[in-house]
Amino acid sequence: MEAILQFFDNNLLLIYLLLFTIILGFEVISKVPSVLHTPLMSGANAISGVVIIGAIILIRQAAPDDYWTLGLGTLGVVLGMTNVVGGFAVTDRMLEMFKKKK
Amino acid sequence: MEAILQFFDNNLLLIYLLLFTIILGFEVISKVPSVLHTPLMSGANAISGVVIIGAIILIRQAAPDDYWTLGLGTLGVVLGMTNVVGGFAVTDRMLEMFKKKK
Amino acid sequence: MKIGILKEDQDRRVSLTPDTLAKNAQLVAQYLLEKDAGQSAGYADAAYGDTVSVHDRATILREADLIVSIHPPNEADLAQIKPQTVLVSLFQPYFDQEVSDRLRQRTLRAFSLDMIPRTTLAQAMDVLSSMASVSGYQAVLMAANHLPRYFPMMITAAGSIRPAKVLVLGAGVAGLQAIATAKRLGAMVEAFDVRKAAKEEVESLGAKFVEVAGARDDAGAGGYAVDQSEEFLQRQQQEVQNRATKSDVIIATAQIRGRKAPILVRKESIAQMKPGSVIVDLAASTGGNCELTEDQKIIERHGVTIIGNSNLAETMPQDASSLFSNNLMNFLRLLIVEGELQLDLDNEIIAGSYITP
Amino acid sequence: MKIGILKEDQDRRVSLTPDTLAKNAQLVAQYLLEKDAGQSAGYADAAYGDTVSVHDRATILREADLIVSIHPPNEADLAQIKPQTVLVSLFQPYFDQEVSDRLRQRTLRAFSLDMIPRTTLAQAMDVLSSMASVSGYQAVLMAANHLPRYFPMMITAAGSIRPAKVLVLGAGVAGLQAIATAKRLGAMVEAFDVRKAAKEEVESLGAKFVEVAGARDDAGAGGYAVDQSEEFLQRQQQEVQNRATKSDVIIATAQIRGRKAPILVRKESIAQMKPGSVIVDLAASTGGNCELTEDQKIIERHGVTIIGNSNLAETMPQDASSLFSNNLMNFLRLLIVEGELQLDLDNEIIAGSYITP
Amino acid sequence: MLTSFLNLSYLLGALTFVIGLRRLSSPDTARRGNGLAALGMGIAIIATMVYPFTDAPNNYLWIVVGMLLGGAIGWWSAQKVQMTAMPQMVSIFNGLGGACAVVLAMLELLSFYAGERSLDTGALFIVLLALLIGAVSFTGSLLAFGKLQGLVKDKHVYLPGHQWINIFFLIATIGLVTFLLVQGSSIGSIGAIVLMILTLVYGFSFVAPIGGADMPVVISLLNSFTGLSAAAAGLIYGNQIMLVGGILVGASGTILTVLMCQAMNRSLLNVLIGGFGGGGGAPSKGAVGDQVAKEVTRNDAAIQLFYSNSVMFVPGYGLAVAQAQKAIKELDDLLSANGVEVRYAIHPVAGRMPGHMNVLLAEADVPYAQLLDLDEANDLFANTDIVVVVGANDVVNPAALDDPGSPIYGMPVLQVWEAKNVIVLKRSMSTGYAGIQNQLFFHDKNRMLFGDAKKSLQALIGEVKSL
Amino acid sequence: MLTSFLNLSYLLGALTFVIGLRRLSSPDTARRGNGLAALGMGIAIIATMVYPFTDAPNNYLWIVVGMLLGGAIGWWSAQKVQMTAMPQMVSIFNGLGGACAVVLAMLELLSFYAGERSLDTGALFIVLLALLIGAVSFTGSLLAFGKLQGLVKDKHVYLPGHQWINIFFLIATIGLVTFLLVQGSSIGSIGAIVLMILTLVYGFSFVAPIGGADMPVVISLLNSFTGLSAAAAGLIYGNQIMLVGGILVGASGTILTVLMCQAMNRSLLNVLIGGFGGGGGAPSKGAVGDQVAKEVTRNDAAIQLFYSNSVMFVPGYGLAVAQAQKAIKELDDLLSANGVEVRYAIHPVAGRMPGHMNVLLAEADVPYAQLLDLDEANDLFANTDIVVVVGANDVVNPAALDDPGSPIYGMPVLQVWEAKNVIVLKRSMSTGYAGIQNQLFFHDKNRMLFGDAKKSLQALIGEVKSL
Ligand SMILES: NC(=O)c1ccc[n+]([C@@H]2O[C@H](COP(=O)([O-])OP(=O)(O)OC[C@H]3O[C@@H](n4cnc5c(N)ncnc54)[C@H](OP(=O)(O)O)[C@@H]3O)[C@@H](O)[C@H]2O)c1
Ligand SMILES: NC(=O)c1ccc[n+]([C@@H]2O[C@H](COP(=O)([O-])OP(=O)(O)OC[C@H]3O[C@@H](n4cnc5c(N)ncnc54)[C@H](OP(=O)(O)O)[C@@H]3O)[C@@H](O)[C@H]2O)c1
Ligand SMILES: NC(=O)c1ccc[n+]([C@@H]2O[C@H](COP(=O)([O-])OP(=O)(O)OC[C@H]3O[C@@H](n4cnc5c(N)ncnc54)[C@H](O)[C@@H]3O)[C@@H](O)[C@H]2O)c1
Ligand SMILES: NC(=O)c1ccc[n+]([C@@H]2O[C@H](COP(=O)([O-])OP(=O)(O)OC[C@H]3O[C@@H](n4cnc5c(N)ncnc54)[C@H](O)[C@@H]3O)[C@@H](O)[C@H]2O)c1
Repeated sequence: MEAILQFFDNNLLLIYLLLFTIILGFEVISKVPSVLHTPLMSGANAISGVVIIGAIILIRQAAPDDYWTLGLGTLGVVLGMTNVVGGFAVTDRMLEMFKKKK
Repeated sequence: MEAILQFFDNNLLLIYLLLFTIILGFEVISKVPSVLHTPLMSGANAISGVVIIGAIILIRQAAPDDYWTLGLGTLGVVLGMTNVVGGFAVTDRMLEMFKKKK
Repeated sequence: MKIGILKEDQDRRVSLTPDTLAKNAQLVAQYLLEKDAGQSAGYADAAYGDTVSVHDRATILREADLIVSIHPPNEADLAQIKPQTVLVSLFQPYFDQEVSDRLRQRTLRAFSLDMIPRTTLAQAMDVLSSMASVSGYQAVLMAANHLPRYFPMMITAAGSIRPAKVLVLGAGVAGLQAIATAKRLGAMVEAFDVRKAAKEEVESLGAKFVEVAGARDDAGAGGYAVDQSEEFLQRQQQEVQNRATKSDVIIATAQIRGRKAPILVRKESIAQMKPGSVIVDLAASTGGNCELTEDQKIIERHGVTIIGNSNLAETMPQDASSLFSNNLMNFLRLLIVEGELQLDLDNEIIAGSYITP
Repeated sequence: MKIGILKEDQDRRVSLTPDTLAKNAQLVAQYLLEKDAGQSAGYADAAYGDTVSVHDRATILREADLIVSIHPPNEADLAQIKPQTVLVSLFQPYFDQEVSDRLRQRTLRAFSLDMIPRTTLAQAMDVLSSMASVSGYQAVLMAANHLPRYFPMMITAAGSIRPAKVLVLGAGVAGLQAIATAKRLGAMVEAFDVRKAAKEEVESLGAKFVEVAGARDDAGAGGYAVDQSEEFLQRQQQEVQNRATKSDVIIATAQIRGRKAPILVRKESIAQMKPGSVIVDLAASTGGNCELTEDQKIIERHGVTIIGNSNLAETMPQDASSLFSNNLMNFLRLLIVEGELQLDLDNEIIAGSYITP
Repeated sequence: MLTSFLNLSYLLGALTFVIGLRRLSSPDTARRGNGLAALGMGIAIIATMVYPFTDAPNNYLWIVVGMLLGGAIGWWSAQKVQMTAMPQMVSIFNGLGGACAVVLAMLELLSFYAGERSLDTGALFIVLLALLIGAVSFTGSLLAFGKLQGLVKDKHVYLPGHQWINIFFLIATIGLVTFLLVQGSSIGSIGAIVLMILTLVYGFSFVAPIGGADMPVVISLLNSFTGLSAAAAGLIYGNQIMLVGGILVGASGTILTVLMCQAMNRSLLNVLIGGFGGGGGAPSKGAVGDQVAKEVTRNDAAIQLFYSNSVMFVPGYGLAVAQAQKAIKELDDLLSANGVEVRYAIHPVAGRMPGHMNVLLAEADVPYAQLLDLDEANDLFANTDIVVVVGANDVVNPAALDDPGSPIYGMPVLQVWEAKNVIVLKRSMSTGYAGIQNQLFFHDKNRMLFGDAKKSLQALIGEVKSL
Repeated sequence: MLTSFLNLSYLLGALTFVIGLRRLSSPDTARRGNGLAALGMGIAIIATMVYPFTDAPNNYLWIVVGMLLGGAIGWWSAQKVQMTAMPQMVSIFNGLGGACAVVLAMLELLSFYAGERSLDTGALFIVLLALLIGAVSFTGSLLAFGKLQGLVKDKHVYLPGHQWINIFFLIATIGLVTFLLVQGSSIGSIGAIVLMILTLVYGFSFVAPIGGADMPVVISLLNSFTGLSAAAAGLIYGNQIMLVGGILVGASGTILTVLMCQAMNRSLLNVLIGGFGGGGGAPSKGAVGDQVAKEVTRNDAAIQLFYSNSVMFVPGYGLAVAQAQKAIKELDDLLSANGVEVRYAIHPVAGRMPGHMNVLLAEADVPYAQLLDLDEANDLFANTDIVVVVGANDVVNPAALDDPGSPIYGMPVLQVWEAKNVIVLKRSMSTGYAGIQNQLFFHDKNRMLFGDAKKSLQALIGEVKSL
């Protein structure tokens, strides 16, 4: 308990930030017309590919002969990059049909 | 410049928080029907009375014989409290007419 | 005060109906009803109830202090009426210019309902409006009945029927009602008139207004139309000719108070109309808007049926009587105060309609 | 093949119009038109153009291979027609049960348009529908013309007019069209029928359906009504009585194929109706839905105008002819292939309408 | 442990502010949202009161007295104020909040200049910011209050070339702040006092040229200023709830100001600059001679309609001209769906032909049962919450009853003024067929909604749908 | 300096995510929003690449190869995928993101258990969380993909009592995580491997019982899981953009899931639990015998209509039954206002009496000029983007042309299938007056929108207005 409170006091700003981000996440979506559900899901999915940054950092800091880490890390990069590029591209294709007329 | 960057790096979370709060402030309001403009303004005004907390802290920490600070601080408390109480009460009165029927 | 209600001669309406009398019991008066006066309008003598006594015409002419009718009593009748009796009817002094002299000679006092000024205030007594409204409605029904074609558009297994085109000439009260009724039935309606306000009025019913530029303005003529320049009338006829040849139905209501109705549809135009088309000319009694119109007759010329009738209200006697009766009663309540005739010549309405001063 | 178009005797319509012929030039045939056949419908002989030759009746009866008309030729005519000639007309074998025998005796071949099955496919030839539709429309116009009251509601300076109540009996083709037309004119419309589907159909026009519980179902009767139980009919008449006394207009269209029309409005109900009310009985030719109806007559009973007329289509001859003509042509195109009669008895429509097999 | 408690309370408070504001922006939840924010504020205040500062003398008496006094004033005036005077009230409350920030900043500055406290340039800047924003907000709000309350006429405070005066003030303020920042504590408290006076005057001058009709926008803007000054104060005290609350109000106030301008079909710049030049706004549409008919905004009208129990439409010729029959029916349907009883009062001579209104309303499928004639309607007005007169004029003219000199004296009219409220939809103050002015428009119960009847009705439909 | 640059890039990236998501939720701005977020992602990735970590070996070759490979796969598959297969695609991408988190977490755990890195309990918990959420998301997404793609039939993966199996998995996972937390590094890497396998299986099992039709909701849920695992990874690396981006996706994904359920008129619990029991969802409304007519959602239909150039309404008896004439006109007006050319094709026998449609459309004030008869309409279909059949059936039945055995063979019909798309509004698959099935409903170009015509039209109106 003490530890948790300690953590709370020490990371107060982080917690504010987390909570506000969550609220912001809710807010930002809360009035989306249902026609946009799928593109929005797809766009959010692309953003979740941000995890690739972790993989990049991992590889950059791994020993050049640590093939295990390098291999798995590269796998992570491949997976993450697929998610990011594919996600944004697919969202863009879906949204093409919203092009304004005239 | 260096100082600003220094400040930036040191207060990174605070800056995230500030920016997110601003965005949140925008978001939260951005779709209000115009019938609610005045009550919303009034409610926001009441919240801005939060400055009273500063006045309280000030007085609590002032020397008991520092009448200057105490006097002005109390003026601050009176002003802030009027803003808070009056603000919320007036908002509530305005919103009474939105009572659901039946 | 004894009020006599005459039976109309060539008209199925009656000037006062039982309903009106029942609703206005506070008007202290005794009613003498000519036998069967309301019969043809659907108001049997019995319906008038006990407060009304039924008599023959002579008795009424002799005894009543005030006599009401839609059409004025004829000369023979007048001879039987005692002096100073008050007559309320449609004397139409604009057309029968000597009528007031004749009445004055007999020392009768007469109020002509068609002379009530057409102010907002007087609308409750404005029989011209209420009767014109009936006429406009009936004119369209009559046209629809005579037209060998449908009014509305119909896309059916047996072919597509295009909607009938209806042209309304003159957008006064009758014209507007005709527009509304024709639109209801699904026709494509256009109308025109020389008054400036008419455009807005026509469009306020969702119909199309046909503009002919250069109409003389009518401000100050109290809502009535004024004479138009020769050149304008020519252009107008040109336009009417164009429209008429494309129309299935023409409802003509254009009138100018106290003058012959303007001729808007010439022979040649009629010859070019589609066979079977129908013209209803409500201005027939003052000469008609259509050159070939014959008053009170339904004729066929160049395959076009031309109905000349300015008294179509008579063909809907029940409601027409009821409206007339309400108008009349509103007038009587102005005229009669506590059972006494109140000849208040300061009152615009009374003064305007009093034709035997 | 020579096709003869007869002039109708007591009817202003014509069975084939110039427009139809013009649009169907591909039907290889020679048309013989009786003089002035289309005149009263607005189609002068000249309008038929060069491809049609004009003759007197005798010539046509003698020479044509196929003769079309709306009403069947009379016995005298038949005598003049050469054997094996094909006749297309409304023979109404349900009412004139010996007609096919008579025709067969003369070795004529006859198609009765009223016997075309009422399938979706045959709708383009369904003269009963198109004529009923005209009748329903005209019935309302006629009622409105005869009613001494307004149809729509009007709140005016001369008093408020309540909307007319229109009761439509039988919601077949004519009934539905009557409902639509009466609604357009602003009346309050209610309707009833014994078919189950009728409720939905009536409501699909925005009118109110009067339900009388316990109607016998008609599944399998091909859209036509079936006989109802005595008890049901009684309750129904009770309901009609209630509604009728409150109605200003009754449009009666209830019919049962090949039988006398059901009596839905009894004498007593009529006596209780408001004076001036109007009944239009389209079932008059088969006895009428109203007990007092007299076919082909306009009578007044108890102050109520009763119009008995099953042939109202005739009063709108131009469009009615055009619709009839299109229907007829669609049928002829089935019957005549490349200028030759094609008696394909496998075809439901041909088989159904061929009354002299 | 106790610090955690304080932090938690502040966090909670901040969250209630966010959620409260969120809920305030939807009619259904607005009231609870306001309550929630108030609750959060209470928690934060109490937590601030009870948290044991090390070695703090506390001085509770001063605080409690101040709080009771302020609370009483706030509560009392909130209860007394009339519904129509709400914006003024908000303005004055807002001014007080600004004043509070001024007081705090001044104290801070005074002790800084007295050498009792040290501030680095950044901190000093923030304190100066709190002072200047609070001061502008304070006097600006007071003047806005005065204008709205009718105490101050636009022309009394507007000087020729006012825009230049304001630009001068702006430059002077920036210059002074820069100067003070550079000087540090050396200059003494006089610097702070001069800045305070300058910005107090600036606040007044800032609002002076803006037209009275634009005051709500200005109040909203000043409100967001107050929020910013509270946030600045929060930075001074390192207090998250003040910071977050202030920023929130600053941001939402700004966006709200923009939205309010949009609702008036103007840009914020236009309001501020336009005011600079215009000096008093355009004359009201509702003015005829000396008399001025009061207007109602579409949104207020929509709220009134939506939350009423019974509405009577009075259609006239204008309905026909605007061809607004379908729109009136749509509004009817929307209101009916919310349980409002909707009826139509048809005057016998409304329109330009007998039965004109009947034709139109039948076209729009209004059931006959909803149509009342003159007598029926006149019996019902007293029990009607709102009458909406749509393009009618002569038929609702009280002169027919009470002005014997009027040409329509004696005509029966729809006595709409018997109802609790009347809203008249027409394009201008022009007369109807009879060509006479209508005193109804100036009646206490009446409000005008100017514009083409169809457009106005459609706007109302939009607003009602957003409720 | 360089750190500030990195921080700034991350801050910028985080802001683009927020603003991008915001813009994604409005049709006008969605595309630019997506681009913005992509831009932010690019900035963040580049910044991560170039920031000089102290003493980092960098291994750029590995990274670049991985990125090129992943980018190529992602790009290529995004371009190849059919519009109708979008949800599957999203699902598989999402699974990959989850897998990436799994890889990161496993590497972390392996080095932890190998003693190469130390983690306190909190940090260990977060790593385990990233692992487990990522794993569930990974296999769950794969299965969702399989179901949507039709590779996996619901019944193949649904076991009796599946809800109990899932509850068991849940408890086992929690138990194992607690156990690992308590044990610390002592247990060795086997613990992490067991947890990974367990949660991979769990993810599969979690999705197994949920009906194919509910997959979009599940994907959205799994998507928010992936976001959370990214956020957890962000905490591990102390990286704000991962944290903020992940949390954002987690939050918005959750709310989006709820919204999607609402749009289906169901609760999230109902989808998840309902699936548990139901095992495969209800049979489609569009099924008749072997044939299944494809449905379209209201929102897809609305988009299609709104962004088309020409629309032809084909009214039938159902329009009359539903009394939807005013609704069709309102939709017409909305579309026309957006520049769509709207017309009505009237079949001669549509409805139940001659001229039935004319009566209705005249009532709704549709101008005669917009009405086309059979021949005119048939000439135009080929150039029409969308035909909306409103409650018509027999009159658009292709059997009349191509099925000599049909009772309506030979009747002229409206050849709506010549148009680019057809949408049929009716309540069910039942037949019309003629009582015969209609092959149009199964036509490739056709989509059904089931429901009462008036309600469907009103729903479309609502959707179009929200665009
Ligand atoms: N019913 C009949 O048979 C008949 C026949 C002839 C004359 N009248 C006379 O007509 C009058 C009828 O009274 P009323 O109250 O119906 O009409 P009114 O007194 O003529 O007033 C109509 C009002 O509607 C407003 N208006 C016009 N177009 C508008 C639009 N597009 N949008 C919004 N408002 C619009 C006008 O004001 P703005 O210009 O400010 O918008 C006008 O003041 C009576 O005086 C009556 O005597 C009646
Ligand atoms: N025009 C005439 O004169 C006339 C006269 C008599 C018969 N007919 C016949 O009637 C038919 C007319 O063809 P049609 O295409 O207009 O109609 P239809 O073939 O009868 O089909 C109407 C369709 O509308 C749907 N529907 C009914 N109520 C609905 C509602 N409330 N909302 C949405 N959909 C609804 C029904 O499907 P669900 O139940 O699945 O909703 C039905 O399949 C032809 O067969 C014609 O021969 C015409
Ligand atoms: N004060 C009132 O409330 C009140 C009451 C009733 C009528 N009015 C007004 O009085 C006016 C006349 O009504 P009315 O129906 O008795 O008129 P009317 O019968 O005298 O004439 C019918 C219409 O024909 C038109 N007309 C005349 N010459 C024409 C020409 N050459 N070409 C085309 N049209 C021509 C007239 O302008 C008029 O509109 C209308 O404006 C009406 O609104 C006012
Ligand atoms: N296949 C097609 O496309 C097509 C074409 C035309 C008509 N029809 C259908 O055929 C049916 C009959 O049409 P019709 O107009 O020729 O019918 P009709 O003239 O034979 O009869 C008119 C109506 O009277 C009703 N009726 C009979 N007895 C009644 C009673 N006792 N009380 C009340 N109502 C009674 C009938 O149900 C019918 O609706 C309708 O359902 C119509 O839709 C179908």
